[in-house]
Formats: sequence, structure tokens, C-alpha cells
Amino acid sequence: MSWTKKVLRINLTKGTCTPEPLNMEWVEQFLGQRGLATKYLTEEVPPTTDALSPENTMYMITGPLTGTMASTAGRYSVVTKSPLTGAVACSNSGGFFGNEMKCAGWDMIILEGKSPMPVYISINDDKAEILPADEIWGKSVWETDEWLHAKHQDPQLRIAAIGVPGEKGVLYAAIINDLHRAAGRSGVGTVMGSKNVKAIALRGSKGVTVNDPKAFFETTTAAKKILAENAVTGEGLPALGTQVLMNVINEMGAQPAHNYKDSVFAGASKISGEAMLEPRESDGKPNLTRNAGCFACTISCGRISTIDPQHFSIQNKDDLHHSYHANSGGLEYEAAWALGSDTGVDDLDALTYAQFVCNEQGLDPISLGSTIAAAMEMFEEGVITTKDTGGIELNFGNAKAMIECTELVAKAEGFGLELGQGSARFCAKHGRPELSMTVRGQEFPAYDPRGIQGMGLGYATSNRGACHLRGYTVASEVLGIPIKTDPLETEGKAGLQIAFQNATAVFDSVGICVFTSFAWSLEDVAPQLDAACEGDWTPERLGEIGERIWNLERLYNEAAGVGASADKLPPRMTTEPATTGPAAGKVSGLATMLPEYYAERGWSPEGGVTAETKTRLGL
Amino acid sequence: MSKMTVKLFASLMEYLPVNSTKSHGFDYKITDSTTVGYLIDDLKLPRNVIHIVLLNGVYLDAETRDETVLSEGDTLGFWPPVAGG
Amino acid sequence: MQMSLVIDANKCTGCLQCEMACSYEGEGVFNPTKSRIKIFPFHEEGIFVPYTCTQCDEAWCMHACPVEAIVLNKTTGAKEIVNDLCVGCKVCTIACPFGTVNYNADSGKVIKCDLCGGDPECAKACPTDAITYQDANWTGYDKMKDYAAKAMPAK
Amino acid sequence: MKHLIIGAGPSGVVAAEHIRKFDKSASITIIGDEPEAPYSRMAIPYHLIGNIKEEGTHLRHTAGHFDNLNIKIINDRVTKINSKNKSVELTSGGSESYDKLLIASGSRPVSPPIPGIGQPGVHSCWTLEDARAIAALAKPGAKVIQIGAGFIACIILEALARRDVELTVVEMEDRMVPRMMDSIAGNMIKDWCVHKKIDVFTNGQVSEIKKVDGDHTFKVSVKTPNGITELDADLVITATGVRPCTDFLEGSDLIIDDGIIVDKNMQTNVADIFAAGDVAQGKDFCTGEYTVQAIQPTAAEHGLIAAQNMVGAERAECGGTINMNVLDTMGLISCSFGLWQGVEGGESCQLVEKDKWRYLNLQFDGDVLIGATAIGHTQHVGVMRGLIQAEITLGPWKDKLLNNPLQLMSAYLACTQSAEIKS
Repeated sequence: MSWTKKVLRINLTKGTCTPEPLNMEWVEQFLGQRGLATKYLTEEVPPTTDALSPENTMYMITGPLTGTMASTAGRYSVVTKSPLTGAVACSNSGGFFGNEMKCAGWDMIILEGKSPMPVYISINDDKAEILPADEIWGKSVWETDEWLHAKHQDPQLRIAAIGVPGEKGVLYAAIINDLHRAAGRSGVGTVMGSKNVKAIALRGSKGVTVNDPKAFFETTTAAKKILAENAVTGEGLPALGTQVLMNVINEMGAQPAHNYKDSVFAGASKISGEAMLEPRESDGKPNLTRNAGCFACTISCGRISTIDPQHFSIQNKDDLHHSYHANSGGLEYEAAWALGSDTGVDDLDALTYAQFVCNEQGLDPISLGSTIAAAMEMFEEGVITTKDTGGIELNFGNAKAMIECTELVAKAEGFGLELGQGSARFCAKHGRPELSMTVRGQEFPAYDPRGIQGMGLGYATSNRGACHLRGYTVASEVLGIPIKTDPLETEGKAGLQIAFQNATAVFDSVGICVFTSFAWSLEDVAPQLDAACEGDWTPERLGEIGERIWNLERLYNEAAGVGASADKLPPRMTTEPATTGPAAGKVSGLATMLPEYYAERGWSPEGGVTAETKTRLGL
Repeated sequence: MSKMTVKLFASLMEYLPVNSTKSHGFDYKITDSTTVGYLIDDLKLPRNVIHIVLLNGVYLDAETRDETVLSEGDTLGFWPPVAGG
Repeated sequence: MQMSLVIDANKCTGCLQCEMACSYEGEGVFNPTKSRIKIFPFHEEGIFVPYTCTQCDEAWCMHACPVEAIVLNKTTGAKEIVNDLCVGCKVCTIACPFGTVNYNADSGKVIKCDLCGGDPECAKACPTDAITYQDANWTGYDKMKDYAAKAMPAK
Repeated sequence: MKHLIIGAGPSGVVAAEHIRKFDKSASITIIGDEPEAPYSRMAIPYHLIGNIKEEGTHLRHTAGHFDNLNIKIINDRVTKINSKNKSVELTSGGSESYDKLLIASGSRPVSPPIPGIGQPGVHSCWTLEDARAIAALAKPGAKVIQIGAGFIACIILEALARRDVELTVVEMEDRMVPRMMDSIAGNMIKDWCVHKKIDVFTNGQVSEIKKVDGDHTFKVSVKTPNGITELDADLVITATGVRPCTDFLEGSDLIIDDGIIVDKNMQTNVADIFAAGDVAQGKDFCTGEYTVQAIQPTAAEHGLIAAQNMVGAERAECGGTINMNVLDTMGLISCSFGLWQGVEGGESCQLVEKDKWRYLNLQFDGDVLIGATAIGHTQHVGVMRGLIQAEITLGPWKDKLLNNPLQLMSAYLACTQSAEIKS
């Protein structure tokens, strides 16, 4: 049985660490990770709770496959109520933290209440302690990592931590584990900071077992073979990482640029995955050193990169952490577009530097880049001036300005603190809410909904605010996985989104990476689950669980006041046609797709979850 | 003779003609009847690796790909199977 | 034909599949802390180094054992721990100059790589061929020996 | 060719087996003075604990092992060596001739000059016979005093504690295991023992062992700087070190210092006589000096080198053995290597983690590791030997180690696999 069936509940107000049994009835209904923790959240945290109050609770949770030999099975999720969106937040991370939690004997760690002073949590198998963090409060994730490793003198300690932005209320602070893997979106790091928790340091020696080892080896080996033989997971992702998308999306005219004013970026190829392989002049080395894997990952899309030693970003900065001059976690596509094309910056090393800052300090680069881009547009329109920016000439394409803003948000100082509230609040404050490319207050990811129609519907309906990882129809509309659909067409996109949303909810609840879904379907996941833990896990049942999870999240959001009323895109997407590329002249067909979506979901025409649907799903 | 642009990405970059700048594409001379299929064979691109073909940003279906005739100023991009997110 | 584990650190992505395969084969649990092969990450250099016993000819561990609890498997060339005979004195752990024999406090005995009896699970689990099990005659066996010699010059 | 080996311990047995490997037809005879199959003293504590039966201490386990190799084992004791006519005299009255002789007679415990030391109930812990006597007296609740807190003393502590005896340790020096552990380490082990409910007197000397009537067998006087303490005891164990067995060599022409002086071929000053193991004073790798190490790995290595030279197959040389030890003191595992005391002008670093019962001491000469001590670390400890014996140049890793000695394994990999690890 791959569950430990144990939960560690940490009450920070009282200073207690209490083990309790995992609710196995809920496991039957919601599987694990995203689904299961959302169930805990809905039962324990009233939807109207202020996300940054002690009444909010944070769940760090593994899935049933986490810690096993199934490919990519090292994932964990952080579920809480988001301070950025007011909706349910669920951020998923790889690295080696999730498996270590399982190895220590815990399926889930719950942080509730608020510590009266800065603390970190130390967990060594059964022993859990709340320890003072005065010495690391105000430090970066990387400094915290070093301090904890030195303090505990254990090179194999696995650490998840927040940086300064998480402490100081930047609303899109991430939790970073293993130096550069992020539970990135929706401000889960901000919630951790609001509880005065700096870090969680884990060490587990118990290991994980499975229900039927023989079947498990057979089925996971077969599933790994599928990944290895699939051109995307076996070749494309290891070689070029997610950044391989930069040129594809740009060529097809869905590459957001200049705060979504444009959908083609002239400098795209200079900041693409291909560009990361080209040797640079200064030292003859490419940006990319190698690919790396998270725990158990046989895909290994992770980027290990260096910044050009001659690049201005790292010159004469004595206070920079030594890792800026060495190998570290490099650019992902979502960071590259947001910090790059969206701000008009085509300087690969500037983007790598900004990515390092996001890793070091725990920031979501999507929200950060998007917010800077919105500020740039307002600067160019004269809505804000150097008076507001603290002297920064915030024009599109200004790499130095992008870096300065990034550093300011990382320090949560001055103009940075304002940008740290996210694009929705920033734009609203300056009287131009329509310039914020957000849904439910969360910044868009990298696909223009005018050029990829299904994604517009996905952003509008995503339970955690605009997001590509909730229903990645790009796979079908652009890449032809599992079948090719026309990105400019709205017909059939409601059903496509729902299928992707439900399936993804399952992948996110198993303990594996969603990237496996480029090669695996639920038919491939079910037998692995079935061998790992008791229960009868069929693809059909998993599909239903996916739908149940989606509806549970939706119900929570409805009660939180961010249900159907928030299912909308910024006016730029629905009223300003794209100007270049194949989508020229097009706007998002959300108005057409949304009613179909509600109908196919079994919701009311107004977008409410109906009593029938609830009954059907046992909610 | 007129010209169009060919772009090769990801693992297909190894089929770039010598001296061409990498991902920015290279000029290709066409006649009134040059098809994508002809171009693929002419450049010795491996058909089993080609997955996404965009003609001026628009996806070319595998079925109609070979017969599609190229025009002056077209941009044709080739990718192996890729994905990200 | 003698086969040996050949490790190419430049291909390792640090995913720990080998450690899990090893711990499951050896201890019946997915638990990197109980693996006989270990991946050592060098973050700033951007490299991961898989490391385990090279089954060296010198077999310091075997010769140092006071009770003949480490024996040569003539088929595989592996030096194997005989659990029933190991008393847990740990002399082999200090005798092995490669540090690849380790004490397991749970069992009170030592553990080391035994090549899984000729079908090493780590090599099977490695997704990038950073660990392979190959015919010793035409692989990096000599390299491994060179390395052994380098770390332990002739007496 | 007739090979004669005095001593049936690891060194003698390893030598005999290797002689057979090189010479299928030679005559090989081992003379051992204990009435047991060749066994390992290293294993005695584990026998006392009850982990293994007596057979578990045996050096070889295959039935007929020595017969199959045509190695003859005689239970007897050598009283004299006649190097002129190449023979040895035996207690039983007979004699054995040889072409090549290996002295691997090992060592025996030192008996401290304490009044009352010779009486029944006072034992050393060295032979299987000793073990049987201790096992018989160490009943639950018995009061046991152990004199000496050296390597052997510490290793039998657990065996005694597990027998639920009330245990007191008296050590003359200021810490435990003084010949293997520095002050920090020796005191950490002492604290551990106290933590495990063992009374420990350091700077203590037993001045008398008096047989008395009453509930207990002995009254033992312990003198410390604070005065004299009288303790009850049912069993007294002496574990105050060992000394090479060389008494039967009186009158031979062999040069004997602490042990028999041998050259790098394990050859003594007398032709065709070799010495190996605890009795031999061989070259120490770290100091270059000739010392008696009395440890298992050295015994095995000596035996191997001696065998090769006795058969004359090749002139094998011992470049020096490293003094090293591993010790399990009631579950606290410690080890030491080489020049753990350091050398003048060398740098060192110590990482002390009292709350975790961990300690790491690294000693350098230039940028080469020359000695180390570790407590509570059990993974990859052998690399300390590797780094010392291969004299690996640490370069920039030396400073990294001075900063954080736990990076030992990374340093080792970086310096030995530098082809892969480029920065």
C-alpha cells in the first residue's frame, strides 16, 4: 500500500504537531494530492475566509504514487485559499520534497493557525518540531537552504522554503523546494509567509511500499517504455525542455507580446529553447548545461543553465548569491514568455537572471512578468511615470528595467511592493483595470486566446484563475496530441476543455507529473495506481473522480464569490482583434463557448453547479 | 524563380544547410509548382520525424501537406513532435 | 563472460530511479536511504554522479572480513555479503577505500552492491543509460580499474 | 618446499591459503595453541551478545576447508626456534622442520600489576575460552567491573550490557579509547556510555581486587584524583591492551622491538623467517615508521604479502599499512584512520554535534588528508582510507572540507572522478 495513511497536523498558533489518520473514505472519492487536499480545504476552511488570516489552512500533500518508482512520481501539491485570487489555490511541484515527505511517513502536512514568531518546521521521520527561524527570516530561499543544511549537517535534507516576497506579502510568492522547483502559482508562498513559516526541512528514512510489487514493476516498466518511445516525452522535452514551444507558438501567431497587445514577438527565436543550445561569444558555452530530472522522472525536462559570465546582470554585484555565477535551474517556457516576450525583452541572459531571482526568492515568474508588462504598457501610455516607478524607464524591451523591477519585487521594496500585488490590483489602482491580463486576479500564461481558442475558455473557467495547467488544449490545438484540432475554431472546444480539465485533475491527484499526459492516458495511469494501492482504480472511475474534483473546486469558488461571475476574459481578448499572424482579425469566442461549456458540465445556464450534478457526483 | 523562407526547429536543425543562421530560417527558391512534398525531399528532411508543419503559421494537415503548393514570400516551419507547458 | 557496471556520470539526470530499484531489490521498499548505489549531486557544476562498488579485483572488503562473510561470486565477479555469516563488525566498511560498503543499523549487518546476481536492477531502471551492465572486455572496465588504481596506488 | 606457520589467527590463515594458491604442491602446516578451529577474535563480542554461535567466530566455514587445501593444523605451542637447522620445538616435545617459517603468533592481553589480579573471577576477554568464562559469570544483576576502556574493552561493553549486568568501567586515561580517539571523541563515547547507564571512571586506577564474603565476590578499590572508591563486583574483566606474543623467541636471533621487526617483504632479519600480523612491527603508511598495529586489516594484508614472498613467486612489497579501527560502543559507531592526531603545521577541522552523537575530525598535511576520526557516521566511511592511502591531492576541495567536513564524499568523488566533474 503506497499510502502511509498518516497526516501531520501542525497548529502554529498552539505550537503543536499532531499525527492523525488520513481520511481513507475521502481517498476513495478524491484520490490524493490536488483532489484530496481540496476536500480537506472545503471541509476545514470556510470559503469566505481571508486567505492571509490565521483561519486559512495550508495543505502540503502527496499522491498515492508519490515516492514510488513510477515515472515522475515525486510530486506534491500545496492547496490553500489563494490571496491572489480568493479562489482555491493548488500549486504542484516536483523536485525531491514530495517523495521525502512520503519517505518520512507522511501523506500530508497541514499547516494551520499562525505562529507568533518566525519559525521553520523540522521533520525527521516521526519527529516533528517547530523551531525558531529568526536567523533566516529576511533571507532568500537559497540562503535558507544553506543555513538549514549547515544547521542540521545533513546533505540529504530536503527543503521547501519561501523568500522575502513570501514574508512581505507579495501576492504571487512561490514555495521553492530543492533550490529551483516551485509550487509556483496563486501565492501559496504568501500564505506560508502569513503563518510565519519560513521553511519545512524534511528527512525520511522509512521508504514506500506498494500493494502488489510484481504487478507494479510490470505496469510501471511498461508505462516508462511508453514515455521513452514517445517523441515528446522521450526526445523533445529532454533535449529542449518546455522552451521548445517558444518558436512554435510564435510562428503560429499565439505568442503573447507587449502585455498581449501583440501575438507575434520578433525576438522569440533569440530566447527560445533552440537559442539556449547555441554557444555564446564570451566563453563558448551554451546557456544550457544539461537536462535534469525530478525524483523518479524518466523524462527529465529540467534545465540546468548558466548566465553568460560577461552579462551585465551579474557584473559588479557583490551581494549576489554564488549560484548566479554557477549552474542553476534555468528558463522554462512560461518564465521566458512572461519575463521576455510579454515585456518585449529578447535578452536570453537577462531572462535567465530573472528566472534565477524568482528561484532564489520564491516568485511566480508568470505573474511577475505579466505585471511588469502591464506596468510597461501603462508607462508607455503615460498612466504611470518615473515618479511612480522610482526612476525606472519602464519601456517595453528594456531588459535593465525588467531586471530592476524583478529585483525590487524580490526585495518587496518600493515600487516592487506595488508590482507585488499583481497585475489586477496594480492596474485597478492606476485606473486601468482593463489592461490587466488576468482571470480571477491571476495572470495569463503563454498562449493568446485569440489564436488558440480553447485556451481562452480554459483561462475563463480555470478554478485557480488563468492557467495553462488546468486544461492544456494546446496539446490538441497546436501539437496534435492526442488529435489535431483547429486552434482558430471554437466549435467542440467546450467538450475538449472539459475532457482535458477532468483528466488533468486526475493526473494532479496521483503524484505524477502532468507532462506524462503527453504520452499517457488514464488507461496508462489506472493500472499503476491499481498495483500501488488497494482499491479498484479503473480509467472510468478515475475520469469520474476528475470531474468530481473539478466540481468540488467550483463549488468552493462559488461560495467564495468567484464562481461564474468571474468566468470572463479581459476586454482586450474579446474586443481587440489580433493584428498579425493567422489569428489576425480574430477575437476570443468565449461568448460562444461558455454556454456550451456550462451545458456540457451539467451546470445551469448561469454557470452554477446544479443539484443534479452534485448528486450524480456524490458532492 | 521566386523565394520563400524555410525554418527548421528542435532536432530538425541538424538538417539546416551549412552556413545558415540557425533558427531564423533560410531562403529557398521555388517555381510556380513547387510543393511542400518536393521541398521535404529536396532538403532530405526525415518524414518520420516531421510532425508539425506550419505554412505562414497555419497548420498543414499530414494528408494535404505533400500537395500544397508554395508561393512567393511564404514561411514554412517544420518541427518534430514537441510539447511543453 | 565477465560483465560489469559501467557508469557515465555525464548521462545522469539525477532522477534516483536506480536508488529506488536498488532499495526495492535489496530491502523490499522504495527508499533511497537504503540503496547500495547513490547519486551525488554537484549543483553548481550541474552534474550528478552515480556511485557504487566497482567489484574491484583487490577486494579489500573481502580480505578484511574476519569471518569469511564476503565471498566472490565466480559467475558475476561480485563480492557478496553472506548475511548469515556477517557479524556486523564493520571492518570492511573502513577497509574499502571506495567507501562502498556501508553499515545498516536496522539489520546490524553491512550492505554492498552484489550486482543483483548478474541482472543489476539499477542498470535496468536507468532511463538514460548512465548506468549500463556490459561485457567487461569492451567497456569502461579498464577505466574503472584505472580509477581504482588512482584512488588506491599499488602497494 | 615446507612452509610452517606459527599462529592460527587471520594472518596465519590468510598466508596459508595464499601460499596454497601460488604453490599447489608445497607442504603447509599451521601450529595453533588454542584447542579451537581457527577463529576471529573480532567476532567474540558478537558471540557474547548472542548474535552468533561459537562457529560463527570461525575464520572459515566450509567443512573440511583446510583439509581440502591440504593445510595441516597442529594444536601445539612453539617453545623455541632453531634457525640454524630450520626447525621449531614444541610443548608436546616434538619438533617441526621448515623451509620457510612465518611467525604469526599474534598478541595476548597485558595483565596490569594489581594485587588480586590472578584470582578466579578476574578475566581478560581475548580468547573463546575467556568468552565462555565471562558468559558464565555475567548473569543478570551481576556487578561487573571492567578495567580499561580501550578498543577491545569498548567492543565488549554491549555484550555485557545486554546481559543486564551492572557495569562499571575504569580507565586510567582522561577519556575512553585513548589510543584511537582524541579528547573530544573519547569523551563523547564516555558520555554515551554514561547515557547508556554505565558508570565510567576516567583518570581512574584500580589499586586492589579483594576477594570478600557476602553478596558479592570482590571489593575493588578505585583511585581517582577525588579519592578512593570501593566497589562491589562479581566479575572483573581486564582489558588494558595487548602485547605481541614474542616470549618464545628468546634466544633466537630475531630483532625484536615492540614486535618482530620486518622489512617491506615481511621478512625478518633471519633468513627464511617471516612475521605478520599483531606480532610484526611493520611499516606504518602514514608515519613511515615501524609499529605494531594489531588490527584485522593489517593482519590480513601482512599475511598476503608474506605468503607471496615465502613462495618467491613475486617480491610483493608492503608500502605500509594504515592504522585504522572501527568500534561499536553500544550502538555508537566510531572509527579512526591514520594520523588522526594530526601533524605539526597541518590544518584540521572538527565538526562536533553533541546532540546527535556525531563527530568528524579531518587532519591534513598540505592538501592531502592524513588522518580522520568519525563518530556516528557510518556511510561511505571507507573513503577516508581511500583519500589517505592514495594521497589524493584535494586542491580547492581542502578548503571546502575545512568549511564543511561533511562534504567528504563530494570531495572524494570530485577529486577521483575529475574527468566527469568539470566546473
